[in-house]
Amino acid sequence: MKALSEFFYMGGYALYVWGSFGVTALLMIVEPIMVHQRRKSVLQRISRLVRIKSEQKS
Amino acid sequence: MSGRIFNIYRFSSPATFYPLAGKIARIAAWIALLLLAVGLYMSFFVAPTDYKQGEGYRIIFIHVPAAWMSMFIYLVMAFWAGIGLVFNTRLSSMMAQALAPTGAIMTFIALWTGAFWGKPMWGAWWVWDARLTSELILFFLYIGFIALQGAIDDNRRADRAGAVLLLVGVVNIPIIYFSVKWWNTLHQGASVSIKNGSSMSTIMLQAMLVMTFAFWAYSIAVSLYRVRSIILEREKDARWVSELPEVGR
Amino acid sequence: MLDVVNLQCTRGDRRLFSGIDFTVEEGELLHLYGHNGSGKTTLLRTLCGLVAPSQGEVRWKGEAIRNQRDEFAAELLYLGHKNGLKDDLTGIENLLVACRMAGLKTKQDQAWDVLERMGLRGHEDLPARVLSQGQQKRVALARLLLSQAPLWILDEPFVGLDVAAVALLENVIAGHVANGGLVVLTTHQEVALTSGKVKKLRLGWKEDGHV
Amino acid sequence: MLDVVNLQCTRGDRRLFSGIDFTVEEGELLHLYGHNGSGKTTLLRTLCGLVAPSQGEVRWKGEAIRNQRDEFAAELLYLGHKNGLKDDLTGIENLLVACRMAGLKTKQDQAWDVLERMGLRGHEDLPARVLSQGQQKRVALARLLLSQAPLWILDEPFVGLDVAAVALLENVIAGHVANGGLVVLTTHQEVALTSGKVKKLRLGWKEDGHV
Amino acid sequence: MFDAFRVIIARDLLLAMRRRSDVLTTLFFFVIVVSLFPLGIGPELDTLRLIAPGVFWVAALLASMLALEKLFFVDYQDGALEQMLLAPQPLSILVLGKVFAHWLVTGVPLVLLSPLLGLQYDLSGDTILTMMITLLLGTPALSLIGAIGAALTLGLRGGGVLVSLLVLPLYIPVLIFGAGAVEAEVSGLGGAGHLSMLGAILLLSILAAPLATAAALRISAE
Amino acid sequence: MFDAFRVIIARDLLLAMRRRSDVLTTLFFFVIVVSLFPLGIGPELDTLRLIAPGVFWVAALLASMLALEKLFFVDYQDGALEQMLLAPQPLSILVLGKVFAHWLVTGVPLVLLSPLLGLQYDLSGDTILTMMITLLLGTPALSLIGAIGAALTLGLRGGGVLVSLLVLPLYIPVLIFGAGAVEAEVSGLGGAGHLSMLGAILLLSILAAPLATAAALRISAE
Ligand code: HEM
Ligand SMILES: Nc1ncnc2c1ncn2[C@@H]1O[C@H](COP(=O)(O)OP(=O)(O)OP(=O)(O)O)[C@@H](O)[C@H]1O
Ligand SMILES: Nc1ncnc2c1ncn2[C@@H]1O[C@H](COP(=O)(O)OP(=O)(O)OP(=O)(O)O)[C@@H](O)[C@H]1O
Ligand SMILES: [Mg+2]
Ligand SMILES: [Mg+2]
Repeated sequence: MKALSEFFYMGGYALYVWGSFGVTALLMIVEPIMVHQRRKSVLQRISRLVRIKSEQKS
Repeated sequence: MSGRIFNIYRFSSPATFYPLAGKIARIAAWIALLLLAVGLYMSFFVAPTDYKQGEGYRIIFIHVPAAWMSMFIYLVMAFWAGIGLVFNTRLSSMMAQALAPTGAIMTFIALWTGAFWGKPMWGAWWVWDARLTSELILFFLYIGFIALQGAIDDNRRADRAGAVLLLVGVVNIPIIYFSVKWWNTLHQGASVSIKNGSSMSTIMLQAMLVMTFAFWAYSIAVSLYRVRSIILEREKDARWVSELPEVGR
Repeated sequence: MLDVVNLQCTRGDRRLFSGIDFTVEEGELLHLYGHNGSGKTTLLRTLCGLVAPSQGEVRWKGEAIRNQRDEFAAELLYLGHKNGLKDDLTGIENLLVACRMAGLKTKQDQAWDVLERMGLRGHEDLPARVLSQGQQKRVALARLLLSQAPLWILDEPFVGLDVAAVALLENVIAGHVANGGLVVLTTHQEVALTSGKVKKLRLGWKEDGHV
Repeated sequence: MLDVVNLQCTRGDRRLFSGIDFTVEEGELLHLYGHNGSGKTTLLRTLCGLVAPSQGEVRWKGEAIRNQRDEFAAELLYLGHKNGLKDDLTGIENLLVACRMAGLKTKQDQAWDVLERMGLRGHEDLPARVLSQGQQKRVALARLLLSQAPLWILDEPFVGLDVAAVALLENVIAGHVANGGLVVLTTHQEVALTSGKVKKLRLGWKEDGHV
Repeated sequence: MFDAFRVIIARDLLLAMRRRSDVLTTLFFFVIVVSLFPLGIGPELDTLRLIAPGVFWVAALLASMLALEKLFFVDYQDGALEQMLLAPQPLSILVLGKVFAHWLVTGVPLVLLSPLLGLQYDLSGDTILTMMITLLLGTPALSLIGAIGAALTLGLRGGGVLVSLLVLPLYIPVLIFGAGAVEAEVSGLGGAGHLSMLGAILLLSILAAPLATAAALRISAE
Repeated sequence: MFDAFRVIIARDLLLAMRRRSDVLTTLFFFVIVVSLFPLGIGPELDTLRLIAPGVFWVAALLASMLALEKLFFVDYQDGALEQMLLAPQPLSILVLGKVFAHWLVTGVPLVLLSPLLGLQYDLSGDTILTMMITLLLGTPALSLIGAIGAALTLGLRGGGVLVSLLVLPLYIPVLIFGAGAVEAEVSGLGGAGHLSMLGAILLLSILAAPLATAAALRISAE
């Protein structure tokens, strides 16, 4: 337990170390999520397009 | 992605590149996860506390890889843009476009971690030092490229305009780097020199290298994943897109 | 002379036209028509090389225009929706600058003559900004009287002109065609072109007359 | 209703017209014509109160318009050479904003209907910037279909429209006149207005037909 | 009347949204000006802290002046201004709406961003707070005053200089009280007096500027 | 070829003469920025002398950046640019002509006026001379580089910011060497090194910028 809190204390540099690692982690999680959402919305749009096209044909 | 010569033409077609990019992206993502885990473990538990900077120095393990990636990605973008402009291949312009946000994020991380490092070490969030300034300018270059692409509706125009900008920007990078350096040496300013006394121990260097490769793999994975969406957006009228398995639903 | 091969243009997501083929020879006039938004302006700009087609190509004397940009430009006169007049220059100055940029060695008094023929006597010295809509158009069209280019590409040249000016312009165009020139133009008005060979091309898939 | 008394306008050093008197009553259309630069646009802008005349005055319902600016504005619809469209708004948004600024409570679906009647189906959602010349004009003219103002002042409304759109617009104008509206317009094209009383007024001293 | 006010604000905000990057113009200009100085002057934090209030206020003033040029110009060019003049509402209300929307888009972001830039100059928290308050009071006054100049020079050749020439003398009091308040705060004198002067200028300009601007627009559009 | 070059310079100078006040815009902006600082910062000559090179160079850079926006825009709007693209001469020559005319009108007056403004900051004769030389070398480079940005953003929404955003990173070396040369001169180190770098940048941009600008114009006018 003590080791853990000492670890998070980072010898007094907690704000700086965790501020850096935290933001980096946040960005590296958010970026893939945004990329994934972009992909989902593109796929949705394309499926709609395909459906419209096939309706027009029939 | 360079591939063998006779493969280049084949893979410069979006239809063949699309599935390939998916495969590479998946592999790169796993490599990134693995290396990140190892790298983080090494940087927090294996690497010893610095005798001068205490625990604060651990920021180096993301700061330096991010700073390196930020510059490298710009070069890669310029390379693709040049190819796109000369050979008029759509795919290479898409690659440039896909890399830009990742590059901007890397630049931002380098700036942010640098600032969070600077406060305890130098006592200021920001000083007008050579590297800091040139990194800030690099950030502007990225944002400029993204903004330019965003402002143009027409894809082909966006590609070509972006390419001109990237190529002009890449000429500028060495100029900035050296000019800023020169400018600053005239002013022995309030800034502490980045090359601090403590020479890096091997274990630190190893951890940093692992993190660098992790960032590398991460960038490849994310940008290839993004280029797949871009390909779909641009080719949405093409036959092969409507026949993709993931479109069917 | 001017060959268009399998031309296709896309704007935004829309394909404006595709598979367009035609030829215009010396002494011929091509009248493009079609409803609003059918792509006439876009086609004309493609013919000039201002817009790159998404497929197909435009050839001048058998060679693709993008491989001979300056040579083609020297033989082309394009007047678009926008007049290309500088608001702060007078009619005379505008005309002279436009001609000289096109590589002609036009003299001052030639320009005065021409503006007088265009019915701008007494207005030559006013800045273009204060001229009326129709007078501005006349200044722009005055270039036609001085040009030596064989190919004229005119986008709605009759817009804003009064009856007399329309008649004059029709004469000028007919004269050019009779002398072996080539003309491509668009207009919604009915235009009588008395001499020369007139071709017509309709753009747009919808029925003409569709609102 | 609309009385013009001894109107005179000067631009720069030139007196464009003077001593103009006319009246337009309900159910009447006034067709202004004259050669390019004769002062038609200037006269229309004076009627709206955008230009102050150097002599004479314009009266609406017996009272000078400059004394009842807001009341007059509420009963007036002016469409000039310039369309007043914002390049970055879509057709729908442009129409709605224009109507609401004029004090109308136009609904979203009314606006869609009207644009469809103007032949802009499928283009309602494009920013005005990418529309063709004629399509932009159509968006601007769509206001006519929603307006409740009795007095319409239209400066060359037919410019750039294709045949079908011209016919539609003629109908709309004729309808307005038949319903007791007032219209003042200029155009160089011959326009058939079937119903209502049509007055004509020629501006310019020179012979019509002078180039 | 409030309808028209609302419609025009909604329209201008929508337009600003469409040209998202236009919103940033002024902001970005402000950031550039503030960040370029250290590059030109050198990195000593002592010098920088000394000149910070001046740099910030000059930057805000320039940013506001530049944004002005376009306040009425686009409307003028595409004919929307004619339609505004012919709208059945008092023109000054429309003008107030336009200026308000303009300030929301150009002034507010600048106020919100100033703390971040303050860090670059190593300013203390109190100083930054005072700076924000002065900017919050000062920028709307700048927009209102500037609108008069913009309306007067509409469509004139070289509107640019003229606006600057006309508007500058009116801007200078705002600059002096704005930068003065921050400096007084820094030197421990307390900036209350300067702040209340800024407030008074703002009130006066809300009352008088829209009327003057409306009159100017009628003249210019002729 | 030189014909076209001459014609376009003559045209642009004539236009500038017609809108005499437009010539003054940039100059006036420069004067404003430089003169506002003493107002914002306070009148201590020591501080002022310290920041003078930075202020002058930042002002020159901003003035140049602002003037840019209009470099091609008017031609684009009234259709004259289309005619330029269709002229039977290499476009880069026409571009070079336009930029040169632009510099004559916006850059040269600024160089000529700087000594006068230098007196406000109590600069020595030598410093003023160095300042003029750096401005003489630097401002044409700024115009040439800026033209690329202006061409790329032609007709785009929010062109204003975009130009600044794109051009700024390219301007910074010029700023650093320009201000650096003056500072080196002041501190007695001699600014020759900086000056030759400025010269090199100018040469490079004369060679490369017109080509890039021409390419960008063709892309933008489509
Ligand atoms: C916002 C602030 C900062 C920025 C933008 C920044 C930027 C950079 C960049 C661009 C690099 C790569 C340069 C190269 O490899 O040549 C770098 C490397 C490095 N930075 Fe920072 N930095 C910042 C703050 C700091 C601080 C405060 C420290 C430590 C006191 C630091 C220590 C380092 C170290 C040790 C390297 C590796 C140097 C090398 O291997 O060449 N940085 N930084
Ligand atoms: N980005 C875009 N997205 C969708 N459609 C577009 C885009 N850009 C242009 N268009 C369409 O392309 C067409 C442009 O046509 P163009 O200007 O060539 O028409 P035109 O035949 O000259 O019409 P007019 O008779 O009105 O002058 C319009 O229908 C317009 O809506
Ligand atoms: N400052 C000025 N000095 C001299 N003449 C001027 C000035 N301003 C305008 N004019 C003249 O006033 C007239 C403006 O006319 P206006 O625009 O009303 O013509 P119009 O009848 O609408 O013509 P069009 O049919 O071409 O639209 C033009 O002949 C123009 O030359
Ligand atoms: Mg057209
Ligand atoms: Mg008219």
